[in-house]
Amino acid sequence: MDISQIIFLIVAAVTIISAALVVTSRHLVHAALWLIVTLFSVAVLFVLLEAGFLAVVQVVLYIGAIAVLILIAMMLTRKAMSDEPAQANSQWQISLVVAAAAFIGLAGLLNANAWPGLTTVDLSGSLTQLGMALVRPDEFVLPFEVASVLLIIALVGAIAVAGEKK
Amino acid sequence: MVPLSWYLILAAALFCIGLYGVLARRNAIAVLMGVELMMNAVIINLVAFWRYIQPTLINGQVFAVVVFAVAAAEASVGLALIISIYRRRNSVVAEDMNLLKW
Amino acid sequence: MSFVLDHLVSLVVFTPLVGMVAVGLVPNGQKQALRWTAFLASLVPAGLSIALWFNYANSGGGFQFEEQAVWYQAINASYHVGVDGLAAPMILLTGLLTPLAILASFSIEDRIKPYMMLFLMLETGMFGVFAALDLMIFFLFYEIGLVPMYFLINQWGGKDRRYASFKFFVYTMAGSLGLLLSIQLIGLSSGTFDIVQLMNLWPSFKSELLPGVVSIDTIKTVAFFAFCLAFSIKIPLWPFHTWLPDAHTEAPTAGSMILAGVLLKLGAFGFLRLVLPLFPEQAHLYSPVLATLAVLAIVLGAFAAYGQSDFKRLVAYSSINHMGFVVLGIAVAAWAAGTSSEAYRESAAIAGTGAVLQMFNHGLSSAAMFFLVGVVYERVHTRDLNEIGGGIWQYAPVYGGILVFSAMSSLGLPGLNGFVSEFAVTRGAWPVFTAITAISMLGLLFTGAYILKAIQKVLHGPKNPKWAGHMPDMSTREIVAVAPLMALMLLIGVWPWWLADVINEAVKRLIG
Amino acid sequence: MRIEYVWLIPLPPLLSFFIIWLFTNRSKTLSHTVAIVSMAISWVLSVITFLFALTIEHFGQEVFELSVPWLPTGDTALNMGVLVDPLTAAMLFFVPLTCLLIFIYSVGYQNYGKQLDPHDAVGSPPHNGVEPMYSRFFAFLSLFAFGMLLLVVADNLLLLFVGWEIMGLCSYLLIGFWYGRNYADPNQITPRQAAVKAFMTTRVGDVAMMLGIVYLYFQTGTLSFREILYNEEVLLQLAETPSYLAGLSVAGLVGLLLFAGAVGKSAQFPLHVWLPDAMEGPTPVSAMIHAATMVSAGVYAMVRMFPLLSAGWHHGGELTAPMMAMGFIGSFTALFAATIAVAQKDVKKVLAYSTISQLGYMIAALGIGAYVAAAFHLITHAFFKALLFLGSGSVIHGVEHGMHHAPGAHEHLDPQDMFNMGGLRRKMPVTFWTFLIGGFALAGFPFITAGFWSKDEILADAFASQQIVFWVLVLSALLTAFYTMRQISLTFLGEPRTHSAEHASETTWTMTTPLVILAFFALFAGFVGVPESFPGLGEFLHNLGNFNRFHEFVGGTLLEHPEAVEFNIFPLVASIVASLGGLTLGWLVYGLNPLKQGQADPLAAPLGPIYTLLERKYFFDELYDYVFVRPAKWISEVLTYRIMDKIIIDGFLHGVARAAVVVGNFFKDELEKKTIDNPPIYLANAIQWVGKSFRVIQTGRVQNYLLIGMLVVLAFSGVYYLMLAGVLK
Repeated sequence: MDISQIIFLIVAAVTIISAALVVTSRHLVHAALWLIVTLFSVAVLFVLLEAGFLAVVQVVLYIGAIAVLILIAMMLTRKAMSDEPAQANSQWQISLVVAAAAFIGLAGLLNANAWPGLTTVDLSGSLTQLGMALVRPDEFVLPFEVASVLLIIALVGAIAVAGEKK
Repeated sequence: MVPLSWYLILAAALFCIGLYGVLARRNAIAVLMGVELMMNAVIINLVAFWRYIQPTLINGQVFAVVVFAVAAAEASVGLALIISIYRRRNSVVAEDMNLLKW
Repeated sequence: MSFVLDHLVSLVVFTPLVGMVAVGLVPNGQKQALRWTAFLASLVPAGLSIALWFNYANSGGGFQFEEQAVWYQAINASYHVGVDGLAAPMILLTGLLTPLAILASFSIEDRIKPYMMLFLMLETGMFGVFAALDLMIFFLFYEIGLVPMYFLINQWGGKDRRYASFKFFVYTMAGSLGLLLSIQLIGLSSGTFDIVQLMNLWPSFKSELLPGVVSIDTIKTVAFFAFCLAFSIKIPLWPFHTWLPDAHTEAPTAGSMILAGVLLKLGAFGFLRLVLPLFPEQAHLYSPVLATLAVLAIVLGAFAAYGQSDFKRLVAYSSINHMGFVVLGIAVAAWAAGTSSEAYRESAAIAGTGAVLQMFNHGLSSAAMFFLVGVVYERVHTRDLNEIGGGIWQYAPVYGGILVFSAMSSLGLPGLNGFVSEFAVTRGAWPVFTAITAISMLGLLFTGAYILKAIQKVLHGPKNPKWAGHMPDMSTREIVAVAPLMALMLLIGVWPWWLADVINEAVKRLIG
Repeated sequence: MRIEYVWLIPLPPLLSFFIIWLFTNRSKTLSHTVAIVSMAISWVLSVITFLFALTIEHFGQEVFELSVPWLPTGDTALNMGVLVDPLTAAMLFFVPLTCLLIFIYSVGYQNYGKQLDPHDAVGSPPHNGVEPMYSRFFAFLSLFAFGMLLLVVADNLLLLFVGWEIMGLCSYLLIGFWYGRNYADPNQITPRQAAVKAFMTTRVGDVAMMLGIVYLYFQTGTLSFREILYNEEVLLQLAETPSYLAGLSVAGLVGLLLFAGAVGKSAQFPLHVWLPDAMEGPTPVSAMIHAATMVSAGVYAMVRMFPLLSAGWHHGGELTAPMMAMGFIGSFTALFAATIAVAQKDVKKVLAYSTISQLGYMIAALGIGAYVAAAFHLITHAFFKALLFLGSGSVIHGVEHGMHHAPGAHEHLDPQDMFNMGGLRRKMPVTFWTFLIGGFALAGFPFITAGFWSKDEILADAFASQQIVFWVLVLSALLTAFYTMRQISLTFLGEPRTHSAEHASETTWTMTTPLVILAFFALFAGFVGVPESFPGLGEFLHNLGNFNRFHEFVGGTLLEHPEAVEFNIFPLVASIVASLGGLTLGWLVYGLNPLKQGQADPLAAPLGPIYTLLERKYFFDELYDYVFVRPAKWISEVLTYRIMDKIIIDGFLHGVARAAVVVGNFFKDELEKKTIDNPPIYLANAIQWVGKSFRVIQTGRVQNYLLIGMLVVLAFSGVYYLMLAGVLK
């Protein structure tokens, strides 16, 4: 067991535990805070996978934008949930079983396969590569543009849906 | 050396936790948080596969970026919907949103 | 310009649809705009059909302006159109009549937009039938013509319009069914729907579709009878004619104009375009039957017309009478196509020319007559001759003059168009079906009787106090609507060569 | 030399028709000016043509012809054109002239120059004002003149037929000119009914004629007169080819069919019934159409077609079938109509029957082969009969004038009834003298009238060939002279029998001038036909400048120049006796003791029921009404329309429709509902039950759905995994 494995296990443990707390916390704000922890540890995983840019994006986008958005949404809707007795619905047992079963199945499958090992490559230019790939016509400019259009539509749609009707 | 399967199993675990959240939480915002967890699991998978199988090609990262974009879009629209429903029905309980039934 | 010339036929056929869309774009309430749009839209195909007529080179009588395009490759049907000496006059007639009919419908006040759109759609159907050189296309346009007319009668018709339109539609459909079946049989047997190819191929076609089950002769006979039935109903030939008086009586004025002016010609045109070239043997064999039915149509149509007290029904029966001459001419052409005697072939050429000429002439005179019935109906709101009671010439001298003129064309007065064609048909039919021709003269006699009866019961008599104030003379619009018809009646009557020569070439080619 | 403007002759009246119809119908002056000027142009052209033709020796062989293709007939074409041969030239001499005179006469007759009478209704005869439809009258007259001239110059049978029918139309329009006129007596025929009757009766002949034309056309391949009639081979072939009817040659059948047309047009028995009723039209119309031109067009056509009708006949040989028919029908009609004329009261009806009778003369003449005599009588008759009609119109006009100007109460009497006249010779001297000349010409007053010469020639020909025809014609000549004298006596002699006649006055100059001109021709036109063999006079005229060359000139039309008959004193004497005898008899009965007011016809008592029979025209109108008109109406209204179309055919259709409904209902109720509808209903119920049972899972909660979805995914994944792993085969 080398150092990277230890680090991975620690990070993985943090991720799993915090994630579990996200879905079980009685208090919703706590859940949101645990979500931030989870997201942050995922960012660490990205670093471990030598995808620094994605790690940064993870922090900025997920924690900085989405998680904050969720918190704001909670605040806006706080009143409704404040006196709720339970945070889990009536089908939580079955859900738990399903989720567990899914995990067992997946884990079994994934573990059984012989995956290739980690190769050491020079990834110093990967960020440039990523940037170029997103805008090159022979690569991903179209999905990129589609994604941007999607964002615009989502923006407009969100305003249209949530915007106060006169 | 961390084997690829570890990452994958971690992602699976994260995914299943998220799934449980989606299925079992009452609060719609919590449901959305479950979805975010599942998304993250997917991204971990993508990045892991990229790193382990084809690190010279950047495609895996590109997919991850696209998923980020989708996640952002999903979150914004989803939250907007929740706020909108809250305004009308004064509730964010997912079980209460049951107009589409027999 | 060469694009227009190269696609003249297609342009003629489809410009009414463009006009239909244009009418559809005009806002609903704009009555005048709707009317004028429809009128101007119908002038485009009219102009194109005139251009077609003048660009049609009269030599050999073969197909000109042919266009062929892939349409339904899986069954070997293609979009194939073109005109010959039979189709060119009919297209000219359709192109001329439709604007006049639309002009005549300016008095429609109710749901103008759908009315005008249906009218333009109808025009496409009629053009299409005349231009089609593919059986599937032919059938398609044949049916397209049916639907708008059904709605025109059903929606804008008179009192019994539901009965009349239903009878019209179901009766015609009954014929069309057999037509479709036969077209399929021919297409399946020969592997093509192309009329030009079939003209060469089908008469001597021998290979069996279902060897040992159905012989090719059976198929040919079945197809022949189905064709004949379909076209006989459309013409309409006695005894399939009873839908016509009902449909005419109930149809709006312009509908009657087009129905009598062009739609009836589709049946006769079908005989000339399909039955004669594709089934020469059967046509020759059954031509006496056809001639007998024709003479029954002539005589009984004239009798029945004389027996009417409804002005419009009288004119409707006159259509049966006149179309009988068309069929008689066709029967002669069919008979002579199988003989080698030069004298009889000449007779057949004359009779065939006369038949097509009669189609054109009847288109002019019946349209004018129906229009004039409509004019008086709009004013006095009755078509009953006894109720009109005569004595309106004093109120409307212009109307009287025009009515007498048109009626004389319908009567077959020499010097006007009807006589030329009736003479040609009689001349052609006499040596072939002598007795039948002699009997048909009885019909000609009673043609005079019913026409004069109509004139007498409408115009003659002391000034009728009942209609004081109701009977203004014809307006400029109405005169403009009928004047071109009158000019053509006179022109053809005085000098038919320009028209008959084109037809003659095609008929000569038809009878071989 | 060619006469290339001949085709122009018919056109001015046609142009005039269109000009009046389209432009000048509001101005009466302009309208009649246009009509008369155009007619005058035609007349001048005709006269030039005629005179020119006279200068050509053997014009018969060098006729003028011009034609253009008209209708394509397969590889050949039907040509239309004009032809001038001696016969045409002779027709051109009198047709435009009479037409022109009648045009001028019409100006006065229709009260030109008077104010429009506000009491006059449009469509009825004007009382004392100008005719409201004055322009229309001239338009119709012009069109008629066009038709007649077209017929005359036509070079083929079809064009002749065209002109023939155009005249038929004009006859219809002009008889029915006063289309609004009603009579107090509902049994009296109105102008509009008379018009229809005229058109329909002649049409019976016309359709037969059309058949004749097409038959001839089929047999010869042409309709041109020159190619058929003046072509021995064609005629011979026609005469020898058997036709569809046993025993008749083609020439015979065609001839009979064409003759049927002439029977209709020239009002021969049995199609004569329309002509007397045609007198309902204005008098100029009667004069022009029903005396001078249209009715003689029938005879003209027969004269024209004579080579065909007589194909196979040699002088003195056996008569052909058409000739026999013509001889029989012509002579019978001549006598038959003359007897009716004796008992008529209406001044115009007498003339109408006289016209029928005289046309019968001409037809009979053709029947015995007297080609030239028929043409000669055609021309002289046109002059004196037009004169008589115009004269009678003048009389009627004068009496009507008297009716309006008589002091005291208006008399309402029939101004055409001769028994209401009398003593008009002093009131209307010009009319009287001209009428007298016309009447004497009609009666065949010896030597000085045209009628004598033409009638004498027919009688001479008849005597030479067919004795029966001769005696019938002599008898009718006697009757003719008798009723002519009766008419003159009743109208002009004695004392006025009514106030109207008392106050009658002479008509205007536009009416009297044509009378005088026509009277001139009624007297002197006969001299052109005095036979050379006639003692004294014949030779005298010949020496004077070859005036009497009619026989030679018109006879030149034929291929074989017809022989002039030898002079025979017997028919001459018979003719003179019949004429003078008839006149004297008439004088004795009517002239010597003029009738007093209210006195009945002196013939009525001695003849008794025969007089009634004659007066009622042998009840032909009633007979035709019962035999043809009513059955035709019944067949049309009841048999064809109600029974056949409405009951049988439509009944069948409705039966089919009902049967379809019944069958449809059977399928619906019996088959479909029980066997086809029901199982699906059970199935539907089952599905409904299942649906009801399962609908509880439709909670509307998205998480439930997701859960189910996940369960299914898991289940399938498991199954697939096991399959992949090979556990499940």
